[in-house]
This record gives sequence, structure tokens and C-alpha cells, in this order.
Amino acid sequence: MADTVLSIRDLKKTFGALKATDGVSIDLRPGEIHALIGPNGAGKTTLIHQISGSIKPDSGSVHFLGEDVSRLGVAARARRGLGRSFQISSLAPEFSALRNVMLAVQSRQGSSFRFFGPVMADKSLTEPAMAMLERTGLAARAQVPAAALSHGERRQLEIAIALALGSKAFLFDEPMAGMGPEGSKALTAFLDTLRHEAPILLVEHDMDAVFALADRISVLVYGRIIASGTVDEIRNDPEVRRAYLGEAS
Amino acid sequence: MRDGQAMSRETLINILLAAALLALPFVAIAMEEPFYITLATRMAILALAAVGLNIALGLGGLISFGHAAFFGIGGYVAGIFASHAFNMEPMFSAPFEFSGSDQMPVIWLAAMLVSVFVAIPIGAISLRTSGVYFIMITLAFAQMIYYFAISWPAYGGEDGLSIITRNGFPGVNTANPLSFFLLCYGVLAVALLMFWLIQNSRFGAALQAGRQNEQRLAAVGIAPFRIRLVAFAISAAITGLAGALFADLNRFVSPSMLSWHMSGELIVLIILGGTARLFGPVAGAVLFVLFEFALGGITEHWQFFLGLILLGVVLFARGGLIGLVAGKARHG
Amino acid sequence: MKKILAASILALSMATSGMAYADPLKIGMITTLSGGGAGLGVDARDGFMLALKQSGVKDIEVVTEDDAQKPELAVQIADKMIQSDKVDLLTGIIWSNLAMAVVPNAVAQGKFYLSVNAGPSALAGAKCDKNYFNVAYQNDNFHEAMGNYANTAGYKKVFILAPNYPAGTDSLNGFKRFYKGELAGEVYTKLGQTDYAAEIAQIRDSGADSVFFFLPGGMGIAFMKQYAQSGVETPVMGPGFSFDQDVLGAIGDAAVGVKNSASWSKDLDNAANKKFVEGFQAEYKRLPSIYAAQAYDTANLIISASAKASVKDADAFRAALKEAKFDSVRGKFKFNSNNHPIQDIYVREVVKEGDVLTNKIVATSFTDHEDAYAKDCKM
Amino acid sequence: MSTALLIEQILNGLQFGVMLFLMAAGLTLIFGVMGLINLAHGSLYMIGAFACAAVAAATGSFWLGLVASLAAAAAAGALVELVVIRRLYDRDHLDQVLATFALILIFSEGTRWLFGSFPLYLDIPSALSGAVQLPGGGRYPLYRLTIIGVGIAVAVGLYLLISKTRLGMRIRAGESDREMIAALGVDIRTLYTVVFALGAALAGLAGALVGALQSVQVGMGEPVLILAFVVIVIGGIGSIKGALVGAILVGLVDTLGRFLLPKLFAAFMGPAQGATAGAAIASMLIYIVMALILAFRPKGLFAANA
Repeated sequence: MADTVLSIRDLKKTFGALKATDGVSIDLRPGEIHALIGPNGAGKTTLIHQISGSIKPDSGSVHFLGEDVSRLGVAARARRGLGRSFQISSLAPEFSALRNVMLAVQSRQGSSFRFFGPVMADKSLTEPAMAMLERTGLAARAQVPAAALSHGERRQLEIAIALALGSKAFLFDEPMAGMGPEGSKALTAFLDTLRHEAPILLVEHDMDAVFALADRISVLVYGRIIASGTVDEIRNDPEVRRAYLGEAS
Repeated sequence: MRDGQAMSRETLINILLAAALLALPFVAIAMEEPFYITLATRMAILALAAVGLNIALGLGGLISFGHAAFFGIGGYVAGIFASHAFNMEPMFSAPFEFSGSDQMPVIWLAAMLVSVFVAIPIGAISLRTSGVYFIMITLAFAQMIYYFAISWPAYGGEDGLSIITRNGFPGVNTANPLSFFLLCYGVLAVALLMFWLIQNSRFGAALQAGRQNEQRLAAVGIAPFRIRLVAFAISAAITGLAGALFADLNRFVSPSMLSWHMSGELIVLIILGGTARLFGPVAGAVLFVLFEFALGGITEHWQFFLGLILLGVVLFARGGLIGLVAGKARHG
Repeated sequence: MKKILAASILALSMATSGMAYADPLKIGMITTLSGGGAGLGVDARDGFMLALKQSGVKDIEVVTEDDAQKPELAVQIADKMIQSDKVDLLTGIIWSNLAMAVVPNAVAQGKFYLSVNAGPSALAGAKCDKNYFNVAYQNDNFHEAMGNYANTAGYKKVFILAPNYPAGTDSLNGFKRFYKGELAGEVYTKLGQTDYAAEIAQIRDSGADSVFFFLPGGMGIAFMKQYAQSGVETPVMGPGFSFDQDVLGAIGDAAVGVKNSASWSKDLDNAANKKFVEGFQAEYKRLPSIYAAQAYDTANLIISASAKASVKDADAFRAALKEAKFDSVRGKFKFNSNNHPIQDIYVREVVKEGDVLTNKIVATSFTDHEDAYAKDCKM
Repeated sequence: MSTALLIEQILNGLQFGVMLFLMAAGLTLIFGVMGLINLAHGSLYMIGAFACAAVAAATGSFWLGLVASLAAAAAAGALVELVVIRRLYDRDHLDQVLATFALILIFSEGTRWLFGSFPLYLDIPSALSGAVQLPGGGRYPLYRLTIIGVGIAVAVGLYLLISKTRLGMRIRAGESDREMIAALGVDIRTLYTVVFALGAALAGLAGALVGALQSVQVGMGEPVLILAFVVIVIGGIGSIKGALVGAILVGLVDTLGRFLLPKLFAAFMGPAQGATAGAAIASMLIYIVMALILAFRPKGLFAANA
């Protein structure tokens, strides 16, 4: 497993009679974008939650950088470098964009139990945070409260936060959702460069983006991976065409 | 720059409030109405208790409906220490003999330590829940302590415990109402400074982010539970300290300091002044004590009108007094 | 010289007309006028004011405030009355826990305090004070009287019951101090408890020949109603608080026949009592309770003392209070060494007069009874 | 201790629990549908008791009083909802706590203003006085048995109302998705007023039933309110089933604790000491139980949205 950053083995989760995750195994290797696609209700977000630690699976394991993190909580996994963005933007709405990123910088530096010293005057927090905003093109909006940012800007901010964490793998849950064609294009280009920093597990509905970015694709239907492979393999897989793409076309 | 203006306006109001509260006893002396000193002291102490609660409630969004527990614990520490010191009976003999104390610094430290000691298990259990459950479980713990205090005969039970002479402070004649007021005012000022520091610190950033969005805080790798537990303990310590001062003001402590009405009143002080505002508790305490005092003198049915006023504040003056005068809460 | 003579003649003439005073006197009355316990405070205030009105004195001023049954508020009001209103004397508190909060502070500031109701044991014993006078009773007295009565009534196996707080334990200890038989059970209930089904079941099961309970306020009303409804026939007795005029209406016929103890009753045959009861009914259109009676006596004691001495001369005023030369509605009344009453305590029975429930005296449990704490009081 | 006594105590616990259920059902319904914490629920209980006592005294009929208590509490509830509560739905819990705390002050002092400071008289109707023979030799008051019956009837009624009627369907929809119900064309404002009035009426009914057992006085609602909150938190807020189970649990734990703990302590510490120590623990018992349950199930036993 030396060449896998993130290794998910046989995850299972049921809600009542519903098998939301039914024996899923996925690998994420260095430098790759691994896209996870599937129709609505296939259990993609539930799976992301289990990987990030906010939902406990019934069985199965998650290894990250060779360590079994199955029993760790969200915060502990994030501290180890598992950065995520949310399907529906999840930010501290009253904080400015800058303070949202500073929180990640602060966490990366490891001390949230400092009771004195105003954060806004702390260059070791503001400067790296500002740098991340610049990278994601949000520098001009640094002082705007997250609640007042546009939809696309919030997406960018989520990514800036994940970057600021120094993540060693990214979990992005539909980062393109609700973005215009221009925004999608820019973000696609950005993610393309990002993969060299850390591999990305990408949940996305925008098939143009998926086919442009993904090194490998896994298809999730009713909680099961029905196919996994390169872009071409997936395009030509009859089962995928029947279960998923057929429905789309 | 509307925000900037609102900010400076809030600062101005804060300065005015601080000055007014400080001036009140001197006005009282000039008017030969010494009782107003007591009133001002009461305002300062209740404000201090609410500053404590404001750390949990305002910054952390932890609506504790059981902070009277810490207020009462602080009061009982003052009462019990003083009574042992007065009667020269040892409180405990192992590991060392301790006969209480009538010195405020010792009592304050003990009040804060005991409050923290109680707050940690209460917080550890309560913080597993959220929302209404948190409100109610903190209330339940406070009720446990309340009933314990009522039925525990050693320190007076329901009858409470008198402090024969007000506890001392090195270099200050605490029996003098003005000196005692200044002491309380000083403690309040230190607490406000601490609140301000915490609000702007890394810890404060994490705490406030947790209130706004718990999921986000965890996703950046900061576990909300530990942040909140520490905030809850700090909050309890300050409210406990206020309780010790309150007992010394009244020279008396009783289970009513632990009652759920008291918890409710502390919340009322904060909302009345403005939630999560630095000076919200001060504004709230000044207003509440004034209402209580003025209405109580006018009509036997004063509680009816107090209720109407509080209702009016919630419905029509969102953001409390400071919100009303200073405008919307600042972001940042 | 002439002036002094004139003044003393004036004083003399007033003394003979029963409305003498030396100096204006300002009284602060702190009592419970809101919440569940307001009935007691209202009665105490009304009784007090009735005495002032009947006496016709003009130079006694009373400021009244509601303590909402909260000790902290009572302390604040006391401070205000002492510091701002500059009262000479405080009175009016109903509850022991409020008295414990206010009285030590007030007397420490050199003010007089006269209790119209609460009589906690600490203030009768070790913490007594020369400026604290209790015109009502020491808390244990009525319970002691019932303990004594239980012996004479021939009860051998009493079930006793009180809330779990100091006044409750004092109550049962007071009862046991005089009662000689065995206990069928001893139960402490939660303060403020309103359902007594569990306790009544235990009483039924215990084989007791009688029940003694102390449950003040709404607790007593609830207990008596539920007891009557339960069909348990064991006779009940208790201190007068649960069977006085303020609560009898709410208990209803369930109370008829119950024996209870008090230092006063509406039917006590003396002129002062007659004047009080008739005056109270005329003024307030209801029968007075023991709280009203005690407050009425307190007011008359103050009037009698202020006729003899100025309150500004604390020693003289104190001596005048201690003499207790006033016409008590309780017939005879004098103070013990700890400034608590020495008085008779009666056993009363609840009866129905027309539509109205009230009490009549059926026996005297104690004559010239003193409390058990006077020996601890060093004044 | 005889079996008859134990049976009687269990019935007492059941009756106490059923009474708590009447309070808790309204509270949990209001929370479930509108997301509102209503501290003033105890005041509606008090209004029911006062209305019943006043009308029973004027007409001589407990039954008319009972009708009046339902009407008065429902009317007060509807009025409060229209004037105050409806402005609070989209506020946070903090504002709701303060506003309804203020309502307690207004209702308590207002009631005292209207009815005076002395407790009112209210007795059980003569048709329900007396006791019933129990198997095992004990006797139990008919009125308390009736309360148990009323509580069970209300529980069944609520179940039918929520699962079988149009109103119930709307309530369920309101619990899960407020926007959807508005989209369905249901007037959500009216629905909220109706639900609030229904909860208030249940509280008023409890107040009237219990008023005949206890003292009808100002402030009588507050201890019950706290217990009702304990009940719904144990049961899971928003769940009627949880309220029923929680209420019975609290009723039994409290009653049996009061009865058994002093005996237990007396065995170790002697009668007088044991009686006070046991009583002290008994008075804290339900709060201890609640803390334990929440420590292991932070959303109560039957969390509505789990």
C-alpha cells in the first residue's frame, strides 16, 4: 500500500433498510485525480462523510498515509492532512474570507489554545492565509464575510481552506456545482495543477470536467462500485452505460 | 464603511457605560443616597457573572441554562470559607489542616477552582448533546446541585449561610461600600479585558467558528469538543468568582442563588444588553437592576411590567441595548 | 424649661388618649407580595396597617416592598431601606431563609428588627441579638405543642412528615422533643412537592394511629386534599400554618375536624382580639389569619414602645420594646431573655361556621411556653 | 413492605407519569412542529387550573370547569401564539427562552392580579370520589385511576390524530419539511396556531385535573414545567412516543425513588439520618437519570429526526 495515499476497504453503512454503502473499496494514488461518479442517491456524499469521519461506517476500514484512521474523528483526520470541501458550502458565515482561511492556518500550526494575542495582528496567520486567497483568486474579497460571498466564491474559499491546511489528499464534493461555465473552466484548470500537490478524490456531476481531469473513475450505484478504471474503460463499460450513462444520454 | 462606524460607535457606548457605572457611586455620595452604591455594586457583580456566561453563550453559542450552579458554588465557597474562619473550625484535616479563610484572594481562587472542577464533568457530559438538549441538561445539573444544597444541613440548607463580616482584601477596607464597589469594578474590568483578549485570540477564533459552523471547525482539524469544554470551564470560573462577590455583597448565600430563575436571569442580562457583545452583560445588568429597583418601588405588580419590558426587548430590539444603539453586530 | 413642660404635657395628654409618641418613627416592611407565597405577606401587611390605622398615630411612617420570596432581593431592599429611606426599624419577613439573610445584617447596622412570623432557631440561640425581637414564635413552638398534645390525646404510634429543609427537620425535631410514643414512620419530602400519593400509601401501610405533618403553603393544601381523597381514616394533626385562614378555603371540607396548634385563634376571648377580628373583617372583607394577628401585635408593640421612648434613644426604645406593654390579641404576652415570646400555645380544631371554615380552640397544650434555645443566647 | 403497597406505589408512579405526559405532549408537539422552546407552557397549565377552579366555584360543576379549562388554555395559547410566539419561529433558541421567560412573569403576576393572592378551592367531582378495591388487598382512589385513563385516552387520541387525520398529516409534514407544506398550499400560519392551541389545551387539561388534587395557586406550573422538560428531553424532543415513555419513566423513578431510597438509606444510617439522606438523593434522582440517559443517548430515547 506504499503507493496509495488513501485506501478505503470494504466500507458498509446501512440506514434502516437502505444500504447506503455496500462494500466499497477505493484507492487514491499520489498525483492522481480519482473521480467518483454515480446517479443521484447513489451514496456518494455518504461515502465522503465516512472517509472524512463525520459518519461512522458499520464495517470496513480507512487507511490514510499508511495509518488506520477508521476510529478517528473528523478533526483528527483533518489534522493528518485530509482536506475536504462540502457539497453545500460550509463556512463560518460571520467570519471574513480571510479569517476562514486563518482558522485553517491556525489549526495547521497546531495551537488553538492560545488565549491572548489578537489574531488579526498575527502575521504568521494572516500572511499564509492571504497567500492562499491569492492562489484561489479571492484576494480582493479577503475582508468580505463568507455569508456575503457569491456561490462560486464560497467554493473557491473552501478550496483555499483545504490548501491552507496543507492537505495531503483532497476530498472535493461537487466543487463545480452551481458554477457558471466560465467558473467551471477556471476551476478545472486549477484542479489540474493541484493534483501535483496532493491527489484528489473528486465527486462531480459535471461530466466534461470529470473526463477532462480524471486519471481514474469509479462508478457508484446503489452503494456499490459497479466499475472502476480509466476514462476510456468507463466510457466503454456496458454496465456503466446501462446503469448510469444510458440514463444520462 | 458602515461597519467601521458601527464599531467606533459601539466602542463609544462601551466607554460611556463603563464611565457611568464608575460614576454612579460618586453621584450617590454627592446626593447622599448611599444605597445607590450597593445598587452599583450589584450591577457590577451581576455583569461579571454574565461576562462569564457570555464566553460560553455569546462566543461559543453554548446556551447554558445552568450557570446559576457556578454562581451558587462561588457563593457557597465564600460562605463556607468565611464561616469556618469565623468559628475557627477546620474544614478538613487531611492532607493538611484547613480552617477556611476570610481573605478574598484565597476565596476567589477557591471559588474559581471549585467552579472549574464542577464544570468539567458537567461540560464533558453536556457537550455530547447540542441545541435544546444542551439547554436542558445544563438545567438538570443545576437542579441537582440546587436540591443538594437545600437538603444538605451542614451549611444551612434552605435557610442559607450568613457571612458575619464581609471578607477582607489586603489593603482595602471592604466594609466601606465604596471600597467594595471599586474592588468589584476592578474585577469586572479585568474580566472584560480577558473577554476581549479571548474574543480576538486563536482560541476565540476557534470558539466562534464552532458557534457559526461546527462542521467547518472540525473539517479544518480543530475538535469542537475540547475548545468548548475549556470555554465552558473558563465561563464557569468567572461566574463562580461573581458568585463569591455576590455572597460578600449580601453577606449571605442561599440555595436561591442556585435556582433556575437565577440561570434564567443571567441569560436575560446577556440578551438584554446584546449577545456576544463585549459590554452586553454590563448594559444588561445596569438595565435589569434599574428596572427591578424602579418598578419594585412603583407597584406591587412589578414583575408583570418587567415581563412586558423583556418581551418588548426580544420582539422589537433585537441585538439588545447595544445592538439598538450601535447597530448591527460587526463581522470579522 | 417652659418648652419641656409643654412638650411633656402634650406627651402626657397623648399618652392618655393612647396615641403618644416621642419622635417620628420610620418602619421598613419587607414582605412577600408576589408569587405563590403572597397570601401570607398580604395578610401580614394588612394586619400591621390595621393596627396603625386603629391607633390613629400620625408619626409612624411605613415603607413597604415586595421581596418576591427571594433572599437576595430581600437583602437588597433592606439595604435600600436602611441607607436610602433611613428607616429606624425593619419588619415583615415571612420566611425563615429570608430572615436569616436580612436580620443579622440589619441588626449589625444598629437597626431594630421585629419578626412578624419567621423564628429560625439560630436567631433564638447562638445568633440572638439585643435589637432582634420575635413577636411571633420560635419555629419549633407549634410543633412542640403538637408533640405534647399527641401524648395527652393518647397517640402511641405517629407517622411524621415534613419537607427536607432546615425548617422541616426542625419541625420534626420539635415534635419529637415532647412526643413520648413511638414513630410509625418518619418521611422527608421534596421541598415544593405537590403529589403525596406515595407518602399517603406509606401512611396507610404503616399502621399509624395518627399523622403529624408540617407542609407549609401549597404543599399542605395538596397533602390535605389528597389525604382526604385517599380514604385513609387515620387522624391528622399539624401546626396551625396548614390550617389557617389563608389556606382553609383552598383545602375545603377535608380540613374539618383536624387538630392544629397555634398561639392565636379567632375565638380567643379578649377585648384586643375582638377589636382586631372585627376591624379586620370590616376593613378587608375576610377573616384574619395568624400572620395578620402576629403582624397586628407587632405594630401595637411598636406603637406602645414609641409612646415611651424615642427610637433615636436605642437603649430606652429597646427597654420599652422588651417590656411588651401592649394589648396583645393573644391575651398575655411577654419576652423571654432571648427576646422571643413566652406565651400559651393552643390546640385548635377546624370547624365550619356557616359556609366558612375556621378554627376554634379546644385545648391548651402549653402555658407560658419558652423555646428550647434561650439558654444558648448570650446577650 | 407488602405487595399491595408496591402495586399502589407503581400506580402512583403511573398516574404521576400520565399527568406529566399531558404537559409533555403539548411541549414536544410544539417543539417538533415549530421548533420552539416554550417556557410559558407551565403558565398555560396554571391558566387551566384557575379557569377550572373559578368556573367550578361559580357553577358548582367540576365538569363545566373542565370544559372551561380546555377553552381558556386553548384561547390563551392561541392568543399568545398570534401576538408573540409567531414572531419567534425563525429566531434562535436564545430569543425563545427569553421571550417565554418574560411570558411566565406576565402570566404569573397577571393571574395574581386577577384572582388575588390566596390559593383557590377546587375539589374532585363527587362522582369520582372514593376508592377502588385492588387485587391483592389494596385500595386506590378512583380519581387517580381516572387520570390514568384520561392520559391513556389522550395518548391514543394523539396517535390517531397524527397518523389518521388530515391535520395530523399536515403536522407530520410540518415536522419534516416546512417549505414543502407551504408548497402544498396549507396555510402554515393557521396550522401553527392550531398546534399551539392544542398543546395549550392539553396543558390546561392537566392543570385542571391536577388542580383538584393540589393547590390552585400562582406559580404552580413551574415545577411541572421543569419536569415536563426533563420528560421530553429523555424521550427525544419532538417525539410523542418518547414523551409517553419518558413521562412514565420519570413518574415511576420519582415515585419509587421517594418511597424506596429512604428505606434503603435507613438500613445503613438509621431511620432519621437515612430519611433525610434518602430524601435528598430522591429529590435529585430524576435529574441523575436524565444526565445518564443523555450521556449515552445524546438525543434522547426516541429522537424524532434520527
